[in-house]
Amino acid sequence: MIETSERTPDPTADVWVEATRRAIQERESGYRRNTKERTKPWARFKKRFLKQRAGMVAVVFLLLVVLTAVFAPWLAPLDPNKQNLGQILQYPSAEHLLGTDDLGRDVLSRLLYGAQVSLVAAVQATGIGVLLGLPFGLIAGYAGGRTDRAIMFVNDALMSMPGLLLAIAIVGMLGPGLTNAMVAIGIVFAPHILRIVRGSVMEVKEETYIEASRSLGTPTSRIIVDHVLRNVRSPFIVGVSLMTGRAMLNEASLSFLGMGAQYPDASWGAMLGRAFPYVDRAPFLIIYPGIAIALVVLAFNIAGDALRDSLGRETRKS
Amino acid sequence: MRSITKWWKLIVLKRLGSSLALLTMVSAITFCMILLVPGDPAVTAAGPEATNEQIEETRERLGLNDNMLVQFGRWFAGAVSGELGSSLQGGTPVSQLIGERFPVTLGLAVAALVIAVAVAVPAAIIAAANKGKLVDRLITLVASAGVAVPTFWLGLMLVVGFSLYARLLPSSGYAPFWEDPLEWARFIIMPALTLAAAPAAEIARQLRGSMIGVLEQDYIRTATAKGLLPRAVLLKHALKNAGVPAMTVIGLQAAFLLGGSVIVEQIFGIPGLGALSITAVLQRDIPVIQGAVLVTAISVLVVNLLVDLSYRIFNPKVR
Amino acid sequence: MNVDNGAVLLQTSEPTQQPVKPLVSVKDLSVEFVTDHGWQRVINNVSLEIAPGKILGVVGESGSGKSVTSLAMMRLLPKQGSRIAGGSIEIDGEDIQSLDDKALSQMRGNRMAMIFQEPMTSLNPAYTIGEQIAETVRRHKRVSSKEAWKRAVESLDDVGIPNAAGRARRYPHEFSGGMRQRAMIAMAISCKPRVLIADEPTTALDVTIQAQILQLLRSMCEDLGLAMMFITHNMGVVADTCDDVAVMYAGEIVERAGIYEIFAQPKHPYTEGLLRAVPKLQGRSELASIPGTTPAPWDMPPGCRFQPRCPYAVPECAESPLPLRQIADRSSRCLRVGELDLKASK
Amino acid sequence: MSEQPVLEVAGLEVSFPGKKKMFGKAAPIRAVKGVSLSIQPGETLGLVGESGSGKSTVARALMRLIEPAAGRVTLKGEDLTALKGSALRKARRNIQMVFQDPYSSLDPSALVADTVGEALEVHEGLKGKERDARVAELLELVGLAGHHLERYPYEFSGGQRQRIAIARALALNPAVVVCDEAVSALDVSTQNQIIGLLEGLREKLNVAYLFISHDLAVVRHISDRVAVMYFGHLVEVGTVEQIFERPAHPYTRALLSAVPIADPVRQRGRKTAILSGEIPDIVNPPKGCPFASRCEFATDACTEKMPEFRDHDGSSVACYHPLENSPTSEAFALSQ
Repeated sequence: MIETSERTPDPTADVWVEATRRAIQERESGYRRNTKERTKPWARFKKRFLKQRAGMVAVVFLLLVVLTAVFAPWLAPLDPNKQNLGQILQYPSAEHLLGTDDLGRDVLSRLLYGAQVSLVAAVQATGIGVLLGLPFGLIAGYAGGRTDRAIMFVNDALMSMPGLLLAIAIVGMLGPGLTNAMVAIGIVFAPHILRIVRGSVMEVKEETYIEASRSLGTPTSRIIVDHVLRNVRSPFIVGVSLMTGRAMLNEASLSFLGMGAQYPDASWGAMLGRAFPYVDRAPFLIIYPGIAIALVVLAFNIAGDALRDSLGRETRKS
Repeated sequence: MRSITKWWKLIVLKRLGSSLALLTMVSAITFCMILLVPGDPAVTAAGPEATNEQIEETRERLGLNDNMLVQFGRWFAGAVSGELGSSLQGGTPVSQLIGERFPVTLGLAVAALVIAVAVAVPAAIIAAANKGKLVDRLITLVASAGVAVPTFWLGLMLVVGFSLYARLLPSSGYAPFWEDPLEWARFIIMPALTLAAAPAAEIARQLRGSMIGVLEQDYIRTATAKGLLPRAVLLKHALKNAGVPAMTVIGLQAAFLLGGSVIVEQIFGIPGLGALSITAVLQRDIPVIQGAVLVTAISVLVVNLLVDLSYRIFNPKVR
Repeated sequence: MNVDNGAVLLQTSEPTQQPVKPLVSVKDLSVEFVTDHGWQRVINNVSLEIAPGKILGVVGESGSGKSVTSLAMMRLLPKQGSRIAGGSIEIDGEDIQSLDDKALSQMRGNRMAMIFQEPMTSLNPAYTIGEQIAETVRRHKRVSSKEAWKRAVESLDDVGIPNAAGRARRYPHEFSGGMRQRAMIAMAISCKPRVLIADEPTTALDVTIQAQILQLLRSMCEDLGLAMMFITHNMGVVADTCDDVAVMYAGEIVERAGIYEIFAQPKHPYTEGLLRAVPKLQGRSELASIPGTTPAPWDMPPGCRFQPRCPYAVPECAESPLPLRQIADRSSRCLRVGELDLKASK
Repeated sequence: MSEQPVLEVAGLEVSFPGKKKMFGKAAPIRAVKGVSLSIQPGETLGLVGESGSGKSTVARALMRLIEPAAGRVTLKGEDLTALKGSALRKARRNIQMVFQDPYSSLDPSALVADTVGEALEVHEGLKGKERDARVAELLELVGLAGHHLERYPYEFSGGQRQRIAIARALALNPAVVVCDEAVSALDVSTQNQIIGLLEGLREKLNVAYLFISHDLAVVRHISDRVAVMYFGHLVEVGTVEQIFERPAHPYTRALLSAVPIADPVRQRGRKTAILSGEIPDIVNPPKGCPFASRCEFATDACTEKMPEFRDHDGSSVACYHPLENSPTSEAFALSQ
């Protein structure tokens, strides 16, 4: 640093011009001064995400729920569908930790198996929503103009039909059943996913780096894959995480109405629907599945928010 | 200067045009639902003991032999004139059924919306003004939970609490508003609370977010720099600018309320449009389903129109 | 820390005149921000004074602490994550730090006002220009809303907005950039303040508009006897508008002098570098610049903060922090100030 | 100047769709009106103007990033405006662009190697090690260490990002580089270093620049010739000395006199005419010269019809009353 001062400056040369000449050709100029160690995007994401305590708790909880669902057959103390009409609507006891339902089935076992059904259903619905919404969202957002207007016209029409009612109507057409219910919810979600994708594509499209890529002569297909998709990824993941939570809620609603999971399958919503008539005799029956749904949906929401915060764009100032 | 009534009328006209177009689209989608039906509506309509001739006759009577487009045209023409066909069960005109049920649902939805806004807006302002502090975190937590709790579960819990244990409110039933407003309120309060929870949480979350965004803007600093007190900065300068995104959410939530009432009506035994739809779905009563969806969609479009008009109040840049 | 007694009222034009009591007097101001590295000092012992009718230019690269100083003076720094760690701020006879929120808000916009860099975003898009100015008047003066509106229109007229009565009913987005900055100035002077802080008021504007705004600010300052603090990074603007100059680097004032003196002979290598880096309109010479970047608060070099970037640095420069030393009626924070012959242009 | 120009723009017009009215069609807004320019190989043409003057629109239109409404752009003898699809994409390799904002012009999720190497992949099919070797060379050329190619944009400062953007523009050895406010977002020191870099590269690679800026001092420094834009029109074109020492258009002079000189003695002793009034409304453009409303020399003729370009004292100017610039003329107050 100070070595420059060792040499006596030539009084005729302008020190600032000289310093500038050197600065123009400097090869080893450091990176941004304030970043000491370099971080890859994934490491940066991890670092940011690990800082969010609520998000971490949510993710760990969701992992536990998934594990529970996968290992339900081993974890469940009893067969979830085994009826025991001699022991109906029993309050929690040592034998039945969470009590029994109106057919004498073990509530804890049904709850564990219900995680399976509910999660698979939520993933199904979100998957269908993404399958329908993602491509059209990409097309509408990138193409703009007339194509966009046409797609958005249909989309707006779909969105102006209240979601649950539309889902119920679709189930009405397809007939009750979990898969049909999830198809219905997927159809209802698709416009929302389309909107998220379209919105972020439109935002990315306005960025100068897209224009820069066009000016290089890059073909449009390559721009979409290399630049648009890559930068739409984050908001999309966040959106999907939130949608999965909402799908669970909707599954519960439809199953509660008897349009989703069918007898004897245990989904949390179906358990609630089944317990409803006995609410005065066994109110505990509605507590556990309700809390289970609320916690999982909450976890999806918190995880989504945490994702959003840790995937956020690099701000200009360090 | 420009007259105030002029832009108002222009926007209504403009929106009316696009709303009508959207409505046509909605009708088309609703109509296309028939295509999804696996069975034959004529078989359903003719009843379980109908002979082949009777079914054929029913089909002819319902016009099911005609070209799809012709059928849609006929249905649409009917829909425009308020004629939505007749229920396959019992033959009551759909318009009459909806006319009876819709006001019930509307009352419930409006009550819920009022509750939601009344709770959410102050909560969001308090949270945004105290960003990061304990109040904010509490409000955010309650709001997050509110979004996550299933509507019907909350309803059940209220029933357990207020009807079974406290015995303060009736667990189900309904009294028309015009006959006995007090009784109506007694019946409607729990369903409305149940229905309001999720929208209130959503509105609070969004409004808090946009308020915090607005509070970071330069013009808020200007307002403070010119000597306004924090309250004036918050309620006058920040709130008005946060209004547009908030109105959008309120509009979306209004749409949700109309759909969400289906399940609440079921729990509390309220004879609204939702209850009608569920019965119709279970009985495969296509004309009734179509009618219900259409009427709700119209309501949503009306809400959207109102939201659009409100933008002009909050943001002078809009047109 | 440093002994900093360089705060002398700078009066370049007529030194014989009796010193006027300054309207702005900042002594040893230090500000800290919370960062990933804990509380860090971003402003260190800044002292400055401004007399009525005078414009003090505060210059430096981005990150030198110019804006933070001005926000601290208005007490506009975020309540969480920043704090004034020392020193005093006196504006128009009031100790700003001791004021409670209410008294402070009565000062702001009334006796001290501020205009910002971005006229596009500094006005509330949801209210008309007139409403926003009248609101300021209503807040500070006991007048009817009709009277406040009248004064708002007068202010707009004062800053040279044509058809002020009509324009007052317009929204900010209906104004051009230059007009918006005029409206900001109208709002700032609507209550006839004694002190005006302008934070890069012309940076976002085109040169022809900039010339208009600079002329307007100068005449406002003279007509109203304002003490103005003018923050900019543009040496040409300083040369055009200011009476005195304070040069800031890495949170400290490194040199302070009258406008003619500092351009004739800078007394700090950083000032020289800044002046040399200005591209000239006439002739063509090789461009000069100050290589390197301003250090982060948690990464301050030892001794003189500019020393790692300074072409004149000697080993002693890195030894201990330097005070702002008084040399005649100006001051500099350079160890070699006596032996260096610095020039604004070659 | 007998050499064939490398880039020739003739009668370029750009319109944007106007705001839709309730009834009837929207009138298009004309952002660029009849702009003609030419650049010799290895030459730097400065294009100056204030915000809204249409200078960036000119850049985007001649790059065919937006479609010009009329006019011809000839690049190395090839009519760019007539090309389509893959032919256009191929022709792009000869004209590249450096954008203003070094933050949004680099894809935040792409490695430096991918950003700089994209053109090499698309046009020359280079891949893997071969491509990376070329990218490293390019990085060295712009004063960055070659091993930076495995890094992401957020790891660099503004000046370094702009160097990356320059490397990207130079990847295919283009004949013309359009620099659209390429140094405006940078600090003065960094700005001067980037200008120095651009000058060095021009000598090394014989590339021609269209250098667009609102900063007259910067344009003065880097340009051989200068074109001045006002309200979508070109108003004056000449050598850098002509424009800066003997401006012929009243607007050019006003623009120059508005730039403050960093010397209080000269700045305050200067005779400056501060322009009053504002730029006309783009939706309702005036019929004649757009500067007439702010011009002290304006006559009836000026408000009637836009003046044609004509030669005046060596430069080319669109004005009915060009300024006479004898050496004693006090018109230009720069040298006191």
